[in-house]
Amino acid sequence: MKLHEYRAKEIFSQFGIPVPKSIVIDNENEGEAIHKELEFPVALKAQVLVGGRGKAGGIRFAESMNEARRIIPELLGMELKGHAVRQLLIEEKADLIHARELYVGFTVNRKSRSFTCILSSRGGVDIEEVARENPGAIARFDIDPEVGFQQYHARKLSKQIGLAGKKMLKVAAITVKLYDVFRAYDGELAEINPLILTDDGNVIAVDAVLNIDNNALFRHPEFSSEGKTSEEFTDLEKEAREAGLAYVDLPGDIGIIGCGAGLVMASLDILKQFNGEPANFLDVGGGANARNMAKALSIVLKKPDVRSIFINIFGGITKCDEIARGIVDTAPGIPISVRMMGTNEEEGKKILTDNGYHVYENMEDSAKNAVEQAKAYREGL
Amino acid sequence: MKLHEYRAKEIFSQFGIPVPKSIVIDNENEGEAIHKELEFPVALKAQVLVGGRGKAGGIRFAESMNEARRIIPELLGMELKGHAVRQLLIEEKADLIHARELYVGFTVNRKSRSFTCILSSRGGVDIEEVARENPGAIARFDIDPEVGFQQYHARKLSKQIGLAGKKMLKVAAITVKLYDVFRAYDGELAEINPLILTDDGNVIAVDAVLNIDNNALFRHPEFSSEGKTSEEFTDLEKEAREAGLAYVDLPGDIGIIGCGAGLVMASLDILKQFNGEPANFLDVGGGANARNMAKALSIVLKKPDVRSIFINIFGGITKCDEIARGIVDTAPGIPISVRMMGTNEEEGKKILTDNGYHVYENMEDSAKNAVEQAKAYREGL
Amino acid sequence: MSIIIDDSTKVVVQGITGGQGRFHTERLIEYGTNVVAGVTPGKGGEKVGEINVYDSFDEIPEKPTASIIFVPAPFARDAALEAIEFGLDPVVVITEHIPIHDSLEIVHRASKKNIVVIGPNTPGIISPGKCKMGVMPSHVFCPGTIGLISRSGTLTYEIVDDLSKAGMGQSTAIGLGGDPIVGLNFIDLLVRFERDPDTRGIVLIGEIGGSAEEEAAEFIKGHITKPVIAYIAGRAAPKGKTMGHAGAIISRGTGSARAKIEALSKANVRVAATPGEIPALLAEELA
Amino acid sequence: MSIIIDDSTKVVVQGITGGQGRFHTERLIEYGTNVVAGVTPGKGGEKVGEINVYDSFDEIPEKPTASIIFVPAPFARDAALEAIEFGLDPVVVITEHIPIHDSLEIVHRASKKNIVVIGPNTPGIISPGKCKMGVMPSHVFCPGTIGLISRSGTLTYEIVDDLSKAGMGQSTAIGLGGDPIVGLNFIDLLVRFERDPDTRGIVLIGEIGGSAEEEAAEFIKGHITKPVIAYIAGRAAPKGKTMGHAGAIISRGTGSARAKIEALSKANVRVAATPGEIPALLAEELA
Repeated sequence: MKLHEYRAKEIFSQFGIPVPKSIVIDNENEGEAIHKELEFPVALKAQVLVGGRGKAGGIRFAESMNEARRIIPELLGMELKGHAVRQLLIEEKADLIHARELYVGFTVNRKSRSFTCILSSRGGVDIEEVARENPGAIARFDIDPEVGFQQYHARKLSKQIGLAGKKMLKVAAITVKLYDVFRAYDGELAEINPLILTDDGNVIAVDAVLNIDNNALFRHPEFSSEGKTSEEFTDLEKEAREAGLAYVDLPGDIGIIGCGAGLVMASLDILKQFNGEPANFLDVGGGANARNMAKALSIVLKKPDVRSIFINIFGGITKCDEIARGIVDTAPGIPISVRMMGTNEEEGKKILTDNGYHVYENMEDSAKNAVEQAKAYREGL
Repeated sequence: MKLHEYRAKEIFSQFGIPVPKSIVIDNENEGEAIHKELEFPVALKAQVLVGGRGKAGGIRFAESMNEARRIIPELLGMELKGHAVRQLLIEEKADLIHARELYVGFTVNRKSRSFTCILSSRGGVDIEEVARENPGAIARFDIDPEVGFQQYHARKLSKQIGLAGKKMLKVAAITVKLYDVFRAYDGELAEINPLILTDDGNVIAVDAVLNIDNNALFRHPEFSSEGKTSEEFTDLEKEAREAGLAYVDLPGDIGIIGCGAGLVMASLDILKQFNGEPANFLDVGGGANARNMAKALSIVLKKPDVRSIFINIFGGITKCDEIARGIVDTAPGIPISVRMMGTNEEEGKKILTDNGYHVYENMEDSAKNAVEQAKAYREGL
Repeated sequence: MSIIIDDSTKVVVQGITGGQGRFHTERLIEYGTNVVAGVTPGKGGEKVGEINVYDSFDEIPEKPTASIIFVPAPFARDAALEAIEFGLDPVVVITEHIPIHDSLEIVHRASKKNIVVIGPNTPGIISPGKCKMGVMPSHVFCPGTIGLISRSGTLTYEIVDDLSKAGMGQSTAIGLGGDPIVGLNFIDLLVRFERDPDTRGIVLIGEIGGSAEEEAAEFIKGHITKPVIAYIAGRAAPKGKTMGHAGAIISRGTGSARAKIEALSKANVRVAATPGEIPALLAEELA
Repeated sequence: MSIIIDDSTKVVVQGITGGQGRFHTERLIEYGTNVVAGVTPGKGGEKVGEINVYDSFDEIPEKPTASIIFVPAPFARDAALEAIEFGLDPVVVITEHIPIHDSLEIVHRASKKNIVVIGPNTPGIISPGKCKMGVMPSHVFCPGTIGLISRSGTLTYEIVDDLSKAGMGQSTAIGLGGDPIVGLNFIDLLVRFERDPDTRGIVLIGEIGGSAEEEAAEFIKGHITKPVIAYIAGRAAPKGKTMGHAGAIISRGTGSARAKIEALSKANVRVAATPGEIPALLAEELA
């Protein structure tokens, strides 16, 4: 789960990483606290979990209270890439003229099967962009879990991006602290971008990213309630997560349900091959029963523009008759194209054919049929 | 530094180790809170940093408020092995009839150069006694720092002391938590003795020991002010620690000052060989100057029954003239027997002889002289 | 022959007393896997079917050589580390939802001790007719000469079913696991299948996320002489979304199906457009 | 010959820009130690006397082989781990007051990489006439055939002074360090002195605390043929009190001088009653 900037900064600060002085507000009136708490100029930052927030207008600056009063209502309640802005982080604006912007981050490296530390002398921009256009500005290090991430590793990286003397030490120290956050919070990603380094050697984390491994939330009960309902997900995605289903919203009009992530991905691919557009990815998981299947169908059906549904079941642990019962119980009301094989195949087929459904044995045929049905349905409208 | 039981228990509790419900009081009036906070019977425990507190009468029990009212003033202000009781920990008394008493501890193992976990089925008594008399009741494990101390290690130990099923799991889980405390607090020793294990599988830490490495106090600033003045030291020891001198109070009448721990220990030994009784151990350290030496003398002189002082200096980094100046500046007023060799030996000797002191080159002779002087001084009284 | 497991493998089931553990232990025994014991801490002395349950490995009379883990995610790290310290090899971690920091520790400890970890979040491994350490439906597999390496579960069964029906049995089939960090990668297994005299052809089933397929492609060029047919799931997947498997996500510019297919094609690996195409392509290559 | 260090040893001084580092670097150079560089993070580019200061090892043009550490206690762990990772051998840790959890980590990492750590809290090591990596007053030492192993600093100088005056120079003299956890024990060095053809006799200077002397005694019985003379400081020390050295404490029933002296005597090691007796006892044994 992604944490909001202000919460990530709270945590960073607890670990000794300097962050700007700030307040968090969720209504206009609270904005009056700027007076007491902060010095102008201030940055007003929409707390939404989307990338490119700055470019999308989610970050504004105010030189005075009057200006802040004008900006706050504009930001609160605005929509940023589909997400309503409900909270603002208001913080003292860092002086960027006498400072450099760096990047510090930790991530899980799938290839080296280790944690990787990345430092860059080009902060404030997308690190992938820097990696493409100016790879020399980036220093990377794969952490040996036996040795851990030590100050001397951090110093080496800090030096590699061109720092020296006390600045080198300061950035190294902050980097180790960020590693501590990353490890303590089961981070998938911990990032400061930009890390401001002033001419007189002070550092401030102007932005803060902390993505916590959802699977580790049992160790972080303070976040566990949010893990499933984080605003990074759409409403349907949240509903599916709460029901224990793996679901991803997609822009098409053909619903897809299958068992097993690989099989569902393959189902999407085949559908696309036949020029169908998937409305979603939905994996009911291994061993789903009639109730799970009914729930899956009900979620897929909540999208008003779904024209047909492609169901692709290869029964291993999953029993075909359970799936069939789930379909029949739901009675979707739009065309369903079912492909079903494996455990209790015969019973499943019988239940479906008895209720007027056709069952395919081959997934290509079933996908093709779903595409045609959706087309017919669209044209029939 | 040793923590008081109640502070160790606070920490244990934060790490999820169950401790009895309790209050801490430092005067009689506060004892009235027992009513509101606790259920009888309660244990009233003097908070002093000495061993064998129970046998010395520092732990009492009360069945009622009246009984508690009688006991509290008896305990508060009493002396336990030379330490005034200033605080009481009052806690609900664990039911020992339906329970077993175990021992769980972690320590630094000099021989294996690792942390060692010790579990024993015989809690509530001195673990060294158990080790001598019933070694079979003890399970030990040296921790490989690369693997860490895992639940499965703890389970194995827990099983070795005769536990099974849920009790085995419960004690293992508490053991791992105690390891977490030990690591987080730079423990020299972390100990629960006894750990109560009830018939229905609950555990409670009835006593708690946590000794923190003084050298690690920079990582634990919450204790750093106490590190030098902990009540485990005598007043003179505290004063010496604050001055950066290694000092130990001893019961004899001949003060000893030297540079280097090994040399001072050897000085004590030689003094004893000549039937002298050291009043202290004092190492001024390498590179001591006149001021350090004067401070060292002033501490040694604070003991009224010191009859002579044996000063043993082998000048490496330490300069003999600085030492001599420190002696002359102090003008101790009791017999001083100085042995001095090494760096700036000639200058040092000159300063001392000019001021009427005799200087030895051989430490045996000097020690012998100190013993004779003390004897003469005693007899002259 | 087969790789990693065969009929001499003696299996202990960790987490045998849970629902999944019980169910699949029965399936393993049915299949003929030599399950010598179960382990569930605190339940030593119980029985699951005919299998004795112990608190820990050192109490087992007939020493196991390998472990399959069904322990719930919060305790799986401890279970796997215990198996690794005891020297069991392979350690097959079926459990899903293990924290990634835990998986890294498991994988690291295993590599230090030169032990094979399969998974986490894997359907397991099967050497048909010899030994099964997994949760796959046994009936779709049959003994043969095809080595199969997959990041997926159900999709693998689908493909194996097709292969078996087309008369192409399997020497060994392995699910790497659907998590971002798993014990084995394609290359580890390509090497073994290349060496295995009884494996004639290899099927590689990849999916979006990471770059294991690209690395495999690079490796195949110089080192693999046996025919390899690949399939990559997730061409239609959007960026930045986890597609069921925690590891199936296109992020930070890497992991797209297109890049994987290109890399494999460049290495002269034929990539099937649909799972159904695989048997025919493989038959051509083996002909 | 000598052990551990000799005239081919190239030394880097970690923490060279501090007061202690500066002072002793000058002394080392005076003695003839080949100091190739200094390291103080953040002070790269400075100079201490003629010696260039660098931020880290990999910037040093003439590769050092060994390190001596004067870094303050809170940063010493990092410095030592860096030296160990860089492969320097030996790593001599002069610093006092290093937390014991840190020392354990240093010692453990070094043993994994088979690197000699001397200290922490050691006066260092000297092979007279060849190389000095320590803070001992050089003038008391002279080249010869006595190997000396000690847990103490000043007491060692005292004893070495007596030995030198009695015409018994030293092959190598080593302070193990006064902390409870140090990199080397007596046995590690007894083995080396036994093997060193130029060492004829060994002096072992122990003190209260721990059981290193008892272990040494046990080892000497079966493995050491050269004469060993011992001295144990702290006969007059009380229980449970730290006598200057963090490691010099009789606790939990172990570490008394009496037990050590008994163990050594049983192993036919002559134990001097006073430091001053050592030269005569040694001369007798060597005669």
